[in-house]
Amino acid sequence: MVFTVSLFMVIQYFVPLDSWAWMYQYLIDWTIIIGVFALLLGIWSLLRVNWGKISRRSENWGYAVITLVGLFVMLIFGFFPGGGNLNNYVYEHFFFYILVPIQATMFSLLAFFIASAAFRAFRARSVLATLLLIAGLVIMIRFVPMGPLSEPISDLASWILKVPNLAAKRAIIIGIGLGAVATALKIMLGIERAYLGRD
Amino acid sequence: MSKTKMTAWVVFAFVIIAFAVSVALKGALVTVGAFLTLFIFSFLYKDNPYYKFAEHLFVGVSAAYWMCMGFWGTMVPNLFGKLYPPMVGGVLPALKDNPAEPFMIIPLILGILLLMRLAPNAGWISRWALAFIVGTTAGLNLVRYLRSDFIQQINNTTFSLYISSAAGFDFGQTMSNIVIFIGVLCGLIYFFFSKEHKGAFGAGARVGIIVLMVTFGASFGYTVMARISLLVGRMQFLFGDWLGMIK
Amino acid sequence: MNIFDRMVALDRRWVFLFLFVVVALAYFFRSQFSVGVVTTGEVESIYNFIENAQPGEKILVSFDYDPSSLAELHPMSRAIMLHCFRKGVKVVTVTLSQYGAGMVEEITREVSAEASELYGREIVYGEDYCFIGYRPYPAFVILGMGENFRVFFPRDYYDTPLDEIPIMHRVRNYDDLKGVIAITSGTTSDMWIIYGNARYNMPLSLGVTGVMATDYYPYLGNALFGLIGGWKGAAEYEKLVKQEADANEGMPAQVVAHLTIVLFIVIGNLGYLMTERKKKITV
Amino acid sequence: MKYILPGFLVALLLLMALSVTAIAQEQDETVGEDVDTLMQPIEQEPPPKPVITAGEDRPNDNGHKLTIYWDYPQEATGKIDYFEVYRAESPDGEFKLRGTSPSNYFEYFDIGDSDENAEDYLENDKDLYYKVVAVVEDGPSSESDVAGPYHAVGQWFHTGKVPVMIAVIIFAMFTIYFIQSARKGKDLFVRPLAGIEAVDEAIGRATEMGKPILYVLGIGTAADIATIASFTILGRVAKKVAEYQTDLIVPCYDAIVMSVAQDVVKSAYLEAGRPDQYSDDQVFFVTNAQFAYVAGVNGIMVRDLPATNFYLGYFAAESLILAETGNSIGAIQIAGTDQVTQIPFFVVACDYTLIGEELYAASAYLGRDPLLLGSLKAEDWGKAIFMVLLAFGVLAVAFGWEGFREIVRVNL
Repeated sequence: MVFTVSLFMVIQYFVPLDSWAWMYQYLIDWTIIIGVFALLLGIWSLLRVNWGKISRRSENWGYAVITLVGLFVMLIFGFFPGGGNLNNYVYEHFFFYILVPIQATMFSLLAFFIASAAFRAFRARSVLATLLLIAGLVIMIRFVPMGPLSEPISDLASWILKVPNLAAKRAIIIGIGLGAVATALKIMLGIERAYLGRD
Repeated sequence: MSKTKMTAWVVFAFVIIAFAVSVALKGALVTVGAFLTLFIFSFLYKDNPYYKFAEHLFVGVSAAYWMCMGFWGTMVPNLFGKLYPPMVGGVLPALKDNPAEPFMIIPLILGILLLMRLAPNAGWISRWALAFIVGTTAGLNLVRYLRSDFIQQINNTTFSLYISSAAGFDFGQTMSNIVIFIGVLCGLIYFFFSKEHKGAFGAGARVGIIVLMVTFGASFGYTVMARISLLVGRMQFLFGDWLGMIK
Repeated sequence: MNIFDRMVALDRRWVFLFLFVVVALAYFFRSQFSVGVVTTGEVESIYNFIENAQPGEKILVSFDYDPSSLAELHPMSRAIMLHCFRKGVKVVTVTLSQYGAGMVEEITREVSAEASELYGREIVYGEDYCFIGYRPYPAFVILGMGENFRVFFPRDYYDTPLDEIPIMHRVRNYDDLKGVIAITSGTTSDMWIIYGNARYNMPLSLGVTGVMATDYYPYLGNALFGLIGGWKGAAEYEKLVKQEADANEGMPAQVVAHLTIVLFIVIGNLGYLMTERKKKITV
Repeated sequence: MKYILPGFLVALLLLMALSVTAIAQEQDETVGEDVDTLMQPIEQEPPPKPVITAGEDRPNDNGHKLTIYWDYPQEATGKIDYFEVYRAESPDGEFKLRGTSPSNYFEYFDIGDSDENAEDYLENDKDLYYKVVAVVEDGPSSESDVAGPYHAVGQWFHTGKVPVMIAVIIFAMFTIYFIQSARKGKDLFVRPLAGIEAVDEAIGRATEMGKPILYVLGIGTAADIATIASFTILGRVAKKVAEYQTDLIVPCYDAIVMSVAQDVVKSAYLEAGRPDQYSDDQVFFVTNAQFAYVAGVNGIMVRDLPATNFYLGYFAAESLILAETGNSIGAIQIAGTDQVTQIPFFVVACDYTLIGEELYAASAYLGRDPLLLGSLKAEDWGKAIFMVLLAFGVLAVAFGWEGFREIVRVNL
């Protein structure tokens, strides 16, 4: 199964004919649809875990109730009154006034964490750590106006971004490319089978 | 009543009053958004009931949100709509007269096989669906990565080490190109697994890791800007949209 | 515990608090102080590119982002378009982002109105700029435009045939333009490099988000003639065209945030080095 | 063995050179006939007639596309506004407007739809006839003679992708060769990786402290290579955890990933002889919204206080949120991802980081499975080939042979 479909995907890359493109589109569509079926499994797991917490009255079980209430309110309004579209008041407002602000705020926590990570980890412990530190500092102080020093710092920052950055990223990408290809081959040949749940 | 419990109740009362005042002054919707924002920020101090509330609500609502999106966005038009178009005629009239595509029965079967894992002793059946998904993408990845991460990279790195510009021999550019060339080679040496990092090979790997570290430091430093922008965006929401203190 | 030990073991919540207060203050009082933005070569080269263009020359600006990245990319789009209108450079706009069309329409309308006011001449659709619309599959659109704009865009966004738009007259593909500036928030930037520049060799520069910028620096000087990264890049461009606005207003917050982080790194290292030295003495 | 690699390289170069000559196709353009201009007794004289010279199929596609070329006197281009191109299915059939071309260009790329129900469907292998009109907006236009028949054809093989095919074949051969030799029991050396060596220690530490272990598979799907590599590592970790009788928590972002992870952990516990200790509550779904997932995992971290966190798989912006929260609870953190933009954050905030390819290699390391180790060897040879090609390329360019770059170019 794995070998057949994966071989097809490899070969279709080289064949520009309609019939092949058509098959390719089908395969892609199918994987997406199967993915949605899997979401049901996810919801099931979520219910199971939270219901477990509630019925055991384990610590913080009250919050499990909140999760389930949020889930059901959203599901009910998402499925029933919509009539095929999701433009109903509750669904949209839950999205805009609950999901969007929390999401944006979680994302903005990064501003704080990037500062604390820099504070904690940018220490001159070893040669490598010092290099990391210096490169990071150069890029950061390029923001700060520093009179006559600004020019050389900004030049150095550009150089770091243009030269070592290019070399390192390219080396990593080639490594990843080869590793990915090797893994794909191992899957095709049936050597890598962990994804099937056994070794 | 212990002191910590007292404090907790005082805080709770304060939050409720503030919430009520805000609803009265600014309207319910923006208040909900603003309080949830503050609840999440409170995690920076430490875990607390308000963060827990926002977190659990977020998890439940988002899971349902994606389930609904998946259902109406994928299942209805791409599965039911293709399998038996009249069925979705009510919601998606545009699809009603399309011819049925019997092949779409395959993902339906594979999807149901996947759900079979909930039944005891039938879990192995779901592996067919997994094999299908993984196999498809493995094939796709094989060619895609070879093209973009291997062949394309050779093409990109093949440049002249010696650069001369209108002003004659360009020393800086030539040096930079040599550094790139050596950097890529040493970076690759670092990733060799089956050879011990010793002698000249070890020196190469050492240069490789140095180049990597400089890059990581630079990327980290550069990202600060983007993350601060996000924070400023949230402040705009809190102080501008909610409190109306800044325009 | 002496002062240096404290510097090493400072609770990260102090870092959080300090950062929050400082950024909030800088944002509140952003109009009170201005920061001297240092312009960089990669932004200057885009500025010079347009500055050296003859009036009447044409460039393509591709807005490949959607409203979610608007805050970060909109300032640079505005600055570039204003610059073009000031120089009389004609702008052909397109979007390769699914949700971009409405946004581009809005931006172009706003900026052209602003430019009309600033430069005291009417900026006319079709004469000074045009918007040819959106098509899916960016790689193919980029390749297609390299052949002929009419392949994917026989008509512009407002359904006027391309040949009836004055600026598109005698413009077939990238060869008839002075260059391409793509302002992107995703993978289309790679596609512009691979399918656009590598294949058709037109002058190309990118405007990208702050997170993406480091990935594109390596292309400077070969595939790209210029690069604008995030707010900083936009602020530089605003400064160059002397139209300081949104991006420059965000700069005080950026500068103090960066300073704060640098300060904490210095504190941490100072503490670390001093405690290390002491350890060596006692052992 | 000694000669295999050079042999391959020579073969590779030869094949590539051949492919280039195949790509360079000659265009046969017939010279246009003389244009006879009709003098007409009206005030405005019509422009000269365009003469269609060729209609060619586009190579390397699924058909449905034709390029039409025509001749036009250069000095007359100023007089006309643009060209219109018409197509019909027979010389005297109905000609439909296909598009326009500016007055200074004498070719048109006719792209038809490949869907036969579409309005501008262009059928393959069918006779098609074209004519070109030189348009003057406020005067008479002139029309070319009908030319054709021309055909659009779909191709069986994309010649621009030859380098990819060669690479696929060579790489597959390498992998199979090294796996075969590993099967025969050849011992393969692999250098130590700090992140991998630390795994045992990290699990041991959690056991001593009596705290759980958190394993985060990232926000990839079950088909992402990083996630697949992570499954293998999860299997090894779960087995050790079962042996030590420590708790393992695996919150998941993707439902398919969750089902696979459940199977992986279950069979690892079975292998360790403790199937009774496994429960589906250990490996559970959180949600598949990026930041909601992070919020959930953060909550688990600060409440269950794991002693060791693994972040292995596909990560995006959430990498630093997870790693910093994990650090604040004092956990040992081992991370690895193939997302280049996120590696710096893991390097800064975690104790051990597997950089890019090291993540894929880790599964082979932990398992010591000769088959998996064999493929590592193949990867190394891939890198060696890359380095040789690179050096060769740089030399080639230095000596002014730009053709090398053309060989390693993939045309879309």
